Amino acid sequence: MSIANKFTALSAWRHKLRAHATPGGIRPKAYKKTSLRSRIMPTPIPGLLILPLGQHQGTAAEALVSVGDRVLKYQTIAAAAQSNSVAVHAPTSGTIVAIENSPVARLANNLNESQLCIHLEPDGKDSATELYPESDYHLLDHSQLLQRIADAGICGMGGAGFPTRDKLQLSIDHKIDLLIINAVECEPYITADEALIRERAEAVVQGAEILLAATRASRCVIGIEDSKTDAITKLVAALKNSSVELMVIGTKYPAGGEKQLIQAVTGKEVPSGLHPADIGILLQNAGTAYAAYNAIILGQPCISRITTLTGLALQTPKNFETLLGIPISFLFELCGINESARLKTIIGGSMMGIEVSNTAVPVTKTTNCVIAGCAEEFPSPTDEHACIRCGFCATACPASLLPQQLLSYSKSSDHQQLQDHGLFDCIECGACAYVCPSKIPLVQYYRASKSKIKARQASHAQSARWQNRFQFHQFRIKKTADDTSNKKPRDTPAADIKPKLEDFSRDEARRKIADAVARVQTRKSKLIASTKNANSNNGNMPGVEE
Amino acid sequence: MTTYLSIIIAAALVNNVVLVQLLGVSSLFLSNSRLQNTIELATLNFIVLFSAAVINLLLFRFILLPLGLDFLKLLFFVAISSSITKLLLQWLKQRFPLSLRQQKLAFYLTGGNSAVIGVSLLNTVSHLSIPQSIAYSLGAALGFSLLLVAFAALRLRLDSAEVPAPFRGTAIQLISAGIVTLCLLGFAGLV
Amino acid sequence: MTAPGPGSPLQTSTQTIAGIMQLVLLALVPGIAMATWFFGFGILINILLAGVTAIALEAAILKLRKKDIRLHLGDYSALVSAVLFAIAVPPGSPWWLVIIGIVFALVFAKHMYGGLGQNPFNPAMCGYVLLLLAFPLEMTTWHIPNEIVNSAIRIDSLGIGDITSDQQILSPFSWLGLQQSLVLTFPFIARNSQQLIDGLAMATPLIEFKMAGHSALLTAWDNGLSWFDRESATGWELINIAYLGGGLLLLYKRIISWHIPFSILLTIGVISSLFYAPDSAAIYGTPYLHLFGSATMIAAFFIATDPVSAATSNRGRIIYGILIGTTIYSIRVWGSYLDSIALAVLFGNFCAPLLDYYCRPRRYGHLRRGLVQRPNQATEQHREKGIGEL
Amino acid sequence: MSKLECQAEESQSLWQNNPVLVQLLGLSPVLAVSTSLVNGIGLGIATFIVMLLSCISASLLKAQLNSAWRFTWFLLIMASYTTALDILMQWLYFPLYKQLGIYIPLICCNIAILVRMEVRACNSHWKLAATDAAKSGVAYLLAIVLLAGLRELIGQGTLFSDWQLLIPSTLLTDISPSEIQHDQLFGFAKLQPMAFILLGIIVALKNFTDSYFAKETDTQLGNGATVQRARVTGRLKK
Repeated sequence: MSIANKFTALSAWRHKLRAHATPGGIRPKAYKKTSLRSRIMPTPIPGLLILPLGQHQGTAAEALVSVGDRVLKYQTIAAAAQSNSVAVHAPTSGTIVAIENSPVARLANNLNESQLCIHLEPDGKDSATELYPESDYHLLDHSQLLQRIADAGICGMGGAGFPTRDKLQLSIDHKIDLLIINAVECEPYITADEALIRERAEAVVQGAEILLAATRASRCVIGIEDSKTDAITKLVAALKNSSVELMVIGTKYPAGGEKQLIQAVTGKEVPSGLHPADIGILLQNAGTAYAAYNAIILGQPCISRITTLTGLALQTPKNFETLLGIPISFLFELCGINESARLKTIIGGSMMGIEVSNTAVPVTKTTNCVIAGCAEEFPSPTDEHACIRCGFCATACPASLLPQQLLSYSKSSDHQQLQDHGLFDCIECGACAYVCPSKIPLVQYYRASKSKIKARQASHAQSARWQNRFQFHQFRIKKTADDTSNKKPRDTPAADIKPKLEDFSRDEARRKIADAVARVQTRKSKLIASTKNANSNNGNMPGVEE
Repeated sequence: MTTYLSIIIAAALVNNVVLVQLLGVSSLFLSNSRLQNTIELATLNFIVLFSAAVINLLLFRFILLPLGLDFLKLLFFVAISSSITKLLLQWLKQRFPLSLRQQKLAFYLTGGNSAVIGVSLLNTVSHLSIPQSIAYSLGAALGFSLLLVAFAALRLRLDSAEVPAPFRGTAIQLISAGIVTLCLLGFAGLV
Repeated sequence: MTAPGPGSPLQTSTQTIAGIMQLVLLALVPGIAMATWFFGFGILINILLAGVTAIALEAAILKLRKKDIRLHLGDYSALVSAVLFAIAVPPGSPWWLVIIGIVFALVFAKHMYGGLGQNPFNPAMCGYVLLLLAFPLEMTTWHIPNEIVNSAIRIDSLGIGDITSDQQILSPFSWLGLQQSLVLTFPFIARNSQQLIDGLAMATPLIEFKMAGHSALLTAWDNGLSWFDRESATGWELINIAYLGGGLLLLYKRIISWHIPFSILLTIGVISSLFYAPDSAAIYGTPYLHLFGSATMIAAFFIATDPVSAATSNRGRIIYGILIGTTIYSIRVWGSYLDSIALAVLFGNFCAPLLDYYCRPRRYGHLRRGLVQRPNQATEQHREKGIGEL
Repeated sequence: MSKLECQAEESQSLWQNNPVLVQLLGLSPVLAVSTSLVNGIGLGIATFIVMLLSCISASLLKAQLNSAWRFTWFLLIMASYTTALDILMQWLYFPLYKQLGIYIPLICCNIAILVRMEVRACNSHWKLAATDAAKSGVAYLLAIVLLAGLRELIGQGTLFSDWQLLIPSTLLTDISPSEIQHDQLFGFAKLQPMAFILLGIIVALKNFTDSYFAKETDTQLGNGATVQRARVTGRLKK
């Protein structure tokens, strides 16, 4: 297609649906071209597949097989737990050689950890179980649709990995009226969705229609960045006979963030602390739509995904349709890695991904990108300068926070101010840290403060529980004493007990707390006084050896 | 009109009670680290300063001076300002018990604030007419409370700054007050 | 709180503090060049003196505070402060004046607060205001090198020195001018050649403009004089235009946001237009001269925009600019100091923490303050089940 | 209980818990009149007298002081002494009185005195109250002398000039302040900003020396403590 045609197609779609403005955002240097040079390639079958039981966010699946079992391709080898969980299927036929803890990279938890994994040794025959494709999804009723999606073991393919069935169930409870398919992919390295749409736009659109039917929403919009011209033209063609709409939004990071995309598409903001479903909107990733297409139309469970292999340390960056469980070192070799140049290995994008030290970690359902970065792209972090409050971060922040203020309060551990300034509205997109001229790892500070605050809140809740329990205990002792002395009948209704309990706790607790605080204060001041006058009485000094 | 405006601006900025006249400087450093508390304190100070100054002025001009009791003015001024504070605090105790408890001493010391007595004393020696003196008192009270709030906000920023150890706390606050005074002295001649 | 370990984002931009500061210095070059052309080497000597003192002092303090000297000196912030201070100090000031100012600026206004990024007041302006109040005479006299022999100065009715016709104006930008500037700065080297010190001591240029009440550029244009001729007294206007150019460069490079300069200039423009009347121009000055006389442009683009001491949110920045603009105009017209910029900026700095506190931008997903949005029931149920977090 | 109250509760001492340098109480006169040593000493002594007398009176009258209105009573006590002192000074020290101006009557609302009365005087024996007030008053005098001396030295390069102002006028015939204009060294030091800044520097120096000495005693103590513990365990073994 010629450039002129692309342009007209683009502008036609732009006029149809206009994206709303979103605050903040940055335009990081993108490295997308190299990995888009080749088509999506299938991977050969490696010698060993490592299949973590928890590839998603939520409860891990429960293994159905034991060591030594022979499994077929598509066979369910781990079933979803009670709720908030997805099943795992065998990507190829072979033997289970081990079920043990192995290192994995989990985007959702943002840390490296080891997890229970099924180790599958392929036999190379790739013999499959029987599939039940259903070329017309209209023939399936709603519960069947959900059941099939659940059986296929689909979770969010964008990176967070939330079980899709649960998300769809959520949407039914909330009466969703808008489904947004997120094909924005604003991370500067990832091209998995772009490659997918460029080559399999029809499948994605059908997947979107399936999800639309599954959510019972009235509208479906696919959001995509205006820089992805090839993908847009393909989508335009695929959408000709579909009710699904397309919205082209401006290229900036993080345009693909859940809240940002909702704002761009609808102009609405998700109220702080609430879920998009509360305002009748549901987001699904384009990769998830494709997986839904596979699950319903082809009947295949989720055993592979599109993953971008990129980074300057790779000779031929490209997108793979990888089997799940392939170690990333195997993929590196397929792309011709220059091991000496590889400085960092990143799973996920360069902005929100995590760095892994072990290249034996497997590809999971959420691995959308693997970067083998060299020193040229990721220079070692320079020393942190002082914050000069230049405000670049505030301009970049998509949540309209004041990162520089948050930083100073984080440093002084002023938790009240942090919450007042909206620390928990931070989506950790990293735009502030990207633009910071002082090279301050702002997001790390926020994460540390968040976990501190959460820990403190948890301990407060804990102590409140203990206090309640203690007070109830006291109350009960008192009450039984009263009962025995007054010889009253014991069947006082529960409603009577409650107000008494409250009265008791309010007065007593306040007084006790005030007393305790005063005691501590006087003790502290006395301690200070005694330390100050230390030279006179160095005999009895508590806590000097600290 | 312009005279009154210029008197108010002069009292609030150019001859700021706290930093230029150096009255009630301690109040700057009394309030605690929450801005909301400082605003409460400043409001209280504003009401006390203004009302006490006006009452004292009228008392002095119409009662003490004609009776030749002006050498006892101090006793009367102190009694009036502390009574006003006491009555206000009693009212506050009923309405806002919490904020009162948080900074009890700071609130109580408002009555003995040297800015209150100082403005009253300055009114006795100034050559302004009674309405002009009232304008002056208003300006002084405004300048006092606004400065208290702005300085508290500045102190909040100093709390999170990496000030070298010996200067941390009161020393750097005094130096900041000095720099602000530098700036206010530059307003000289504005009116 | 210690610095946490590495993590996302792993990619960062190439912009650094040193780069920003270098760009600020670069943007100052046209203005400085223009000022040097009109007022002679005194400006450059000031900059050199202040810069060298500042770097030496900064290094010494960093050593005393046990900080990494290379890292912190490499951010050029001391140099920027020194240059901003030096272009504000009158040329031909004695050396000790400059050094006192720099010491106050760096020791008291910067490092006592913890160094770069912590100071609530603009260091350069603190130093300047201290000098202005402590040495008012020295700080309001501009020494411009002049011809020695016929230096008769006629004092007119307004008390302003005027150059008589028999005096030959010496180019300040000459070898003799350099000599004179050096002697003015370091008076001890001129014991023997006493007459060299007799340079023209003129008051701050703003006074002339304020009294003249008309644009020298237009006059020069009407009279067919060259703008760059020193006789046409177009100095301050051209210098301001040069600084405006530098400021626009910073705006273009997004080093500074438009809010502060725009609101300062607009405020000064609006207020001076309101008070402007042709017959009272001698008192209030024309709007044009308020914008292009004296150091308005340096203040608006380089001094008030110092991010460390300015307000930080956009709404706060606009109020901050309005505050500074009003103060600049008020002090100039009604106050006793004509160089009101430093005072106004310090006043703005003082109010900035309060502005920061009250002018926070509306955050994503929050209504106006006090309004709370409630989740609908289904979410609550889901949250209870533990699957609320997506 | 706020920080201030904690500090006030502590035992009063000349240097460690100085009312001016640590608690920042009664700053206004300190900053305002410390332009020369003579002024500082004059005001310091006047404050000392009022503090001593007020505290003793408050202690003696503590039974009569209504607790709800006690602040008013305290202020009235202070105001009566101040009025008396004011009249006395007008008679004996008129030139000095003129120089101190409004700050002599303002002793009546010096918070440093008020805090002493509130914290110590109104609930202890008068002898105890008197020693406490005396200590506090001397500490106040010390701070004001320190600042005044520094400012006079920097401001006009002299120390204790015009000392004759401190001699009562009944003893000396000519007590007018010297007319000779001193060579102003850095006259700016006499203005308000330098008062703040110099006081800040004094406080910082105090902090520095305190922490320096504290560190020294700390290390000594630390060694002592470990030794002590060793001995204790030894004793337990026996």
